[in-house]
Amino acid sequence: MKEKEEQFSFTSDNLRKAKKSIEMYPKGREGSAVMPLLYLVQEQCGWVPESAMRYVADMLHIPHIRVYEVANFYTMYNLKPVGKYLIQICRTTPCWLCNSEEVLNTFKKKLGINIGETTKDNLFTLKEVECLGACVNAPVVQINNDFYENLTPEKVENIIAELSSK
Amino acid sequence: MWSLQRMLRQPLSRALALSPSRLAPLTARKFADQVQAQPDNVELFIDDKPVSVPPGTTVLQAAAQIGVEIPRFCYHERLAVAGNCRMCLVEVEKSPKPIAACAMPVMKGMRVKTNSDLTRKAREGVMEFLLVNHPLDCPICDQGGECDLQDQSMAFGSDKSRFTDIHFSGKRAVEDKDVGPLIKTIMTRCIHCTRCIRFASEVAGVDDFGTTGRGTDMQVGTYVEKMFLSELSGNIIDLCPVGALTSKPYSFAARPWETRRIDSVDVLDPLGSNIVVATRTNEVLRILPRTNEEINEEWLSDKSRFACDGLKRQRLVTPMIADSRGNLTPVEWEEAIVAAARALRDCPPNKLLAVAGELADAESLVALKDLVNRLGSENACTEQYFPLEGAGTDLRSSYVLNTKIANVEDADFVLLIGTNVRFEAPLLNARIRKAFIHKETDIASIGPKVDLTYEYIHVGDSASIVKDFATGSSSHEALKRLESAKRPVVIIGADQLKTPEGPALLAYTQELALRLQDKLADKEWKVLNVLQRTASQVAALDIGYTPGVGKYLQDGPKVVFLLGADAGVVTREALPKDCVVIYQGHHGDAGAAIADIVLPGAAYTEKRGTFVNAEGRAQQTLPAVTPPGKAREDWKIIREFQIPRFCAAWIQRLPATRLMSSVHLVGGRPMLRLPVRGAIPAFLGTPTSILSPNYVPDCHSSFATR
Amino acid sequence: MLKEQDKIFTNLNGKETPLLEGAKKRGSWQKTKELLDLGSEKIIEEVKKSGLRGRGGAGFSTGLKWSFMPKNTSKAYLVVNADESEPGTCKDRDISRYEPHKLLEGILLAGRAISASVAYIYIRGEFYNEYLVLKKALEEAYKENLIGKNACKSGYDLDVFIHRGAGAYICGEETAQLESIEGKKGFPRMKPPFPAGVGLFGYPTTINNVETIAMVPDILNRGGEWFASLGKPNNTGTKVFCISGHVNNPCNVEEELGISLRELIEKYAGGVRGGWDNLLAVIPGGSSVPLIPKSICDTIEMDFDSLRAAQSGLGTAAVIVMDKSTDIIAAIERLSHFYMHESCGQCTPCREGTGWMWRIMRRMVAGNIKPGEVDKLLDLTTQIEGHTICALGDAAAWPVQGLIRHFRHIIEERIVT
Amino acid sequence: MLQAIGAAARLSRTGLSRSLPAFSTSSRLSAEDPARRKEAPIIDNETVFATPEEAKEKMTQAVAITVPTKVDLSSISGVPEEHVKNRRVRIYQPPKNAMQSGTNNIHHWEMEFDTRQRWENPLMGWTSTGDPLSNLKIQFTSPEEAIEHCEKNGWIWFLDVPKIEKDFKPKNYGVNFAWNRRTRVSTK
Repeated sequence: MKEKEEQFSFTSDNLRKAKKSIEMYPKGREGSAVMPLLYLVQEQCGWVPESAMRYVADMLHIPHIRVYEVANFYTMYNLKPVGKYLIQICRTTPCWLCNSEEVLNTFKKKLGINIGETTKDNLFTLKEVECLGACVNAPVVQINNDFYENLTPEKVENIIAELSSK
Repeated sequence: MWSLQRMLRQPLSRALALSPSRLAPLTARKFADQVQAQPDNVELFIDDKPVSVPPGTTVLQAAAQIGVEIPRFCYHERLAVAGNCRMCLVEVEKSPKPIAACAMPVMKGMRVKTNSDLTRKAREGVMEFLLVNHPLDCPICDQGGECDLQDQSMAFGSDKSRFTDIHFSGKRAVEDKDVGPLIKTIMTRCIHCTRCIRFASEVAGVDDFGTTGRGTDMQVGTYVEKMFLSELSGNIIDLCPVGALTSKPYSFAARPWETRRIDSVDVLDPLGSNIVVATRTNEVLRILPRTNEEINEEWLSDKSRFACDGLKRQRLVTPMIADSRGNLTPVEWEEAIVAAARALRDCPPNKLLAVAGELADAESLVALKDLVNRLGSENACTEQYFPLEGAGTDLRSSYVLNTKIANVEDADFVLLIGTNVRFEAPLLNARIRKAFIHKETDIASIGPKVDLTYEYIHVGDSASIVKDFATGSSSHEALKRLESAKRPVVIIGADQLKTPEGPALLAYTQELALRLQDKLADKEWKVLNVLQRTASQVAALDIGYTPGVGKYLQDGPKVVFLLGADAGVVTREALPKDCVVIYQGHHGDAGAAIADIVLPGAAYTEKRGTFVNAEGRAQQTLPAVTPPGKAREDWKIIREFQIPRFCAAWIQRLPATRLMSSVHLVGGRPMLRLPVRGAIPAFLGTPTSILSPNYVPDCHSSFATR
Repeated sequence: MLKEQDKIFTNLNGKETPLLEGAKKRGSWQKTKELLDLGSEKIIEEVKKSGLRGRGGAGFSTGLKWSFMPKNTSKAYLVVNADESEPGTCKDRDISRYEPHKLLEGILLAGRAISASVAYIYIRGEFYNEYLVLKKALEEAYKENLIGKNACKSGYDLDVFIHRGAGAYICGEETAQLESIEGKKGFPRMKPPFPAGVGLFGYPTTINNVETIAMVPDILNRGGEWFASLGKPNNTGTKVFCISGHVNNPCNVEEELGISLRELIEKYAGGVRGGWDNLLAVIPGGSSVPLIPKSICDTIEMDFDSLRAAQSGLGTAAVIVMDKSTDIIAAIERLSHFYMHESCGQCTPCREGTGWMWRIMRRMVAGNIKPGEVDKLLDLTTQIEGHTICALGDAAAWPVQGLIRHFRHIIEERIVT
Repeated sequence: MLQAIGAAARLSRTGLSRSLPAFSTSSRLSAEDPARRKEAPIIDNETVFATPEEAKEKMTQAVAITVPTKVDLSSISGVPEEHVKNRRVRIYQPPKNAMQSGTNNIHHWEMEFDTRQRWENPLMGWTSTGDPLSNLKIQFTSPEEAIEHCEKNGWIWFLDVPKIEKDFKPKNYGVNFAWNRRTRVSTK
């Protein structure tokens, strides 16, 4: 990780994507592309290292702090390395009404980690998040980009088993 | 005498000018094409008082016009409106919610109530929320006593706390940030008004501050751990309405109510920013800016703000004479004065040289020049060089900032030649930046490419470009812009003129400026500006000092009188071996190191001194503290020489015992009491015209009146 | 009861393909050129006639909003708010992933109405798969020249970009969304200036909810009168309701405004778990509105004005049902935590107030408060409500106010002395 | 008497503008008698102790106006001559504390004498001075009052008035978001 932190740069593929993202915004407002670019960073590294923020800032000609602000403000940018599977469990009322706590406890028990922790094999990171916006399918868990809906403790066990074996 | 009167006539008499019309060039003016048609004013009612303001004015500004002060934290009149503290909420009739007065534009017939129950409740609510997570550490907070949060919670807050959660979950604690050696952060106290962030990005132009996290966890800070690298950084201490950002050097030094505040003028850059010197127990504790719209607005550069700790260290506190081995040895005043006077008297007039340093005040400059002239010499010069070719220093307009600092804001194109304004005059740079941001002014620079905090056209680094510009042979875009500008400004840095091509550079710059000037529709507008580097230079040139020492050093002077000349321009190597160097100044710097006789002078916080800033504005420092040890006000020291000189016979007749007996113990210290006290006896004549009542009325007081 | 032919979102259950081929079958992109040719004023006129009110929560008249856009502007933007994060709400997600072409067509028409040259769809970051569907649909539309230069051969140019959010509820607030698109923290702006004056990148901007925009093609196709004939006066048309919580069959369903809450729950969501009598309370419009107890639920009709009269609101029409087993204080405490977490931190009352409220709520759940603190909490909510830059302060205050209004006895019973 | 007060108030309202030259001396104003500018009405005991009716009656009768003359107190004030002739008084408005935004304490004018040397008391470390006047600050509501006071006492005075009022420019929240390469520097 340390090495990566010191010299971040986009892969040529991502660089192309980044250029495309920048084109989404009017000329002179390239700074607007900071969010898509941070997503690209996260895609590439799995998280957003500090050097990448500097890189993005320099690429967009905006002060470093502005990128830092954005990365800090939005919850979806991981400022610390996370496991291969980032499990985000919705904790807000609609899911909670549908037993999200039990789902959370199952994850905790099965993975042997607490909220905010990563398993030793660097596979799973557990995170509690606010409403994921799939309330009619509560309880919901987002693992990386995918939603797992209408969960029950049994389903959770299956998911973990499936992901671990991948 | 004649020379003195001539010297005085120009700048100082102007400074003393009584007619306001003569003051006009010094003030910010309104230019013909800037006067906009006055749009119809909007009338509204604030607390039932009618007020009529231009459309677009905010409620808060309208209220200020009729003296209704609306509390605020985030709002600052020199920064962008943020509207995030919500302290300025006021009730507006027919509006269900209170509105933020700082951002709300006025509307016709609006009825604002700044003292209604709703308004008061809103303020109380905001105050309560601000205090919820604000630590109760006022007793150990440096802001205590001058804290907006304290003041406003007294005035607008509730009388009791309802925050019982302190017993359960406590208050928020935030890690302090390290933003450098000048600013101390105690971020737990932060109320997130974002003034520092806005200052950094708007005024300082160093976008280093920002907020991280969000909601309750929001923190103000820099990019990870980064120094706030701005030459204006200290201003965020002033701006911070609470004790989150305080001065590191001043931390735990004093309470504001203990300090004595003296209004004075800064001398560490050529702008002469207005300052307030806060002292206690004869010690300068801190320096704060004092509002002067025409110079520093309400900012102060870091050098001026934080240099005051140097006033306590490495000071010359006693007169010294080099002993037989060349070591400076402390002596009494009269010994030093007599030694210096003898050296001066015995020196052939053409071998006498007086050199004025960077921090010399006009009074001592006049006194010194007068002294030198009386001794028959014309060799009075300044350390800082300025080309004498062409117009030289005969015309004042050839060595000052003719546009005036405040008027730079109105320029539409600024050309900088060989000057790093950000370094040489930070607040002038802030003005240029202000114009750049708010008025679409464009800037071009000839000289090294440096970060000036704003974008500019970098024309090049060669002096020949100036020539091309002057002759119009350049096809550079900047020249076209300059020529089409309605109010162009050309600023040349005086430091550049030291170089061999200096005279040519100045001449071409003057030519360029003249060419631009001729084309202007607005004849009042001044194009040419010379940015001097030091606080004393303009006054010295006004008084008739010759800029630069080079010529005189070649003559092999026998006696050199250094008036605070510390820049290392005069070195021992450059002087004949038997040359006597008299150094008068307040710090044991380069000048003192080479001296045979050292006369301890007063620093700018210790004397009343007139300084003429780069734009030719005369201002006075006021004594805040007493010079340390035996140090004295500078002009008084120099005056002492004139008495022995004119009464050489008399002083020789004076027995040594008599001289010694004139030393009295007053206030626990030996003081030199010269035979003359009160009015100077007629037989001595008026020593200098600077002693005329108009000029420095306390001149009749004796050298040591303690 | 909404007739099948009056439904706008016929693929809300996702049974058919969301892509162009299916969408065309469902009626999208059929008469777009003709509609575009109506011109800005006629479109706005028609939308005004329909009485369409914004579906994002505030319920402001859409036609009126569009008419605020300056006519002679060099550039104007349309921003489509798909940053659906209101707890209980998940309608925009389904529209984005099952009916993306309805949305895109709506964007084109709305863009024409306000003479926008560029439209941004701001989709919340968590909806990655929805983003992919939308992106695919957009690519299809570009390919068929339905969007882009000379869209649908009407001579009107509109570029559509999708901007992904990154996990901030506040970016659902319109001005915060603009800030977010500009690449900054989602700090809401004060109004005035309204986005129609100074909006995205400083240009006039209209921000509309996904559902609002997606309804526009059908309104124009079938006529404003048709839409106005549905629902109740001043609360016209259909609405996608999201029914979640303690119901047997949580679902998204499109219904007429003004349908009774009971009918909505029993007919579409399979009724309250354990029967209607097991109902404790309902949050009728997403987490931001005050809850209503069963007594009100019995008779309430689901439309903007009726719910407002019941001191609640339609909001996003996200019905969160809670049965008698619910710890109602804990339910609201979760919401308080949500608002504390999602407060942007810009202005004082919200930054400090939401945290404080949650701390009191947390103690309230455990009964660890003093009797007077209920009133204190109520007073705090009024100190936040209406004092903030954006509506998040209000949204944080209302659930707590609703709780105290209707369930004060439960709070007081729980106090441990 | 009320008229007199009214007239005095009017006089003070026409006050010197803040844009006076930075330096001034008393000599200019000596031509016009400052006492004429404003003289505190002399209230005799009769007036003070009069009942309202009597006062009213007296008012109606009082038609004579006393012409104020220049007053010079220096000869009787007991201040040593060297402190009258040699001292210079600075008349100024106290500056706003840069650390605070409040302005309540600075809406008046002050006069102070030039600071004479102070020294640190070798015993206690306190700051000592041999000059009682240098610790004297007198507050006035207007610069004229201060000038008059100085003239009365024969002190040489000067007005120190930097330009402190900012040119009025409406603040605009909207510019924070305007499309402009420069104005959008705000971090709001």
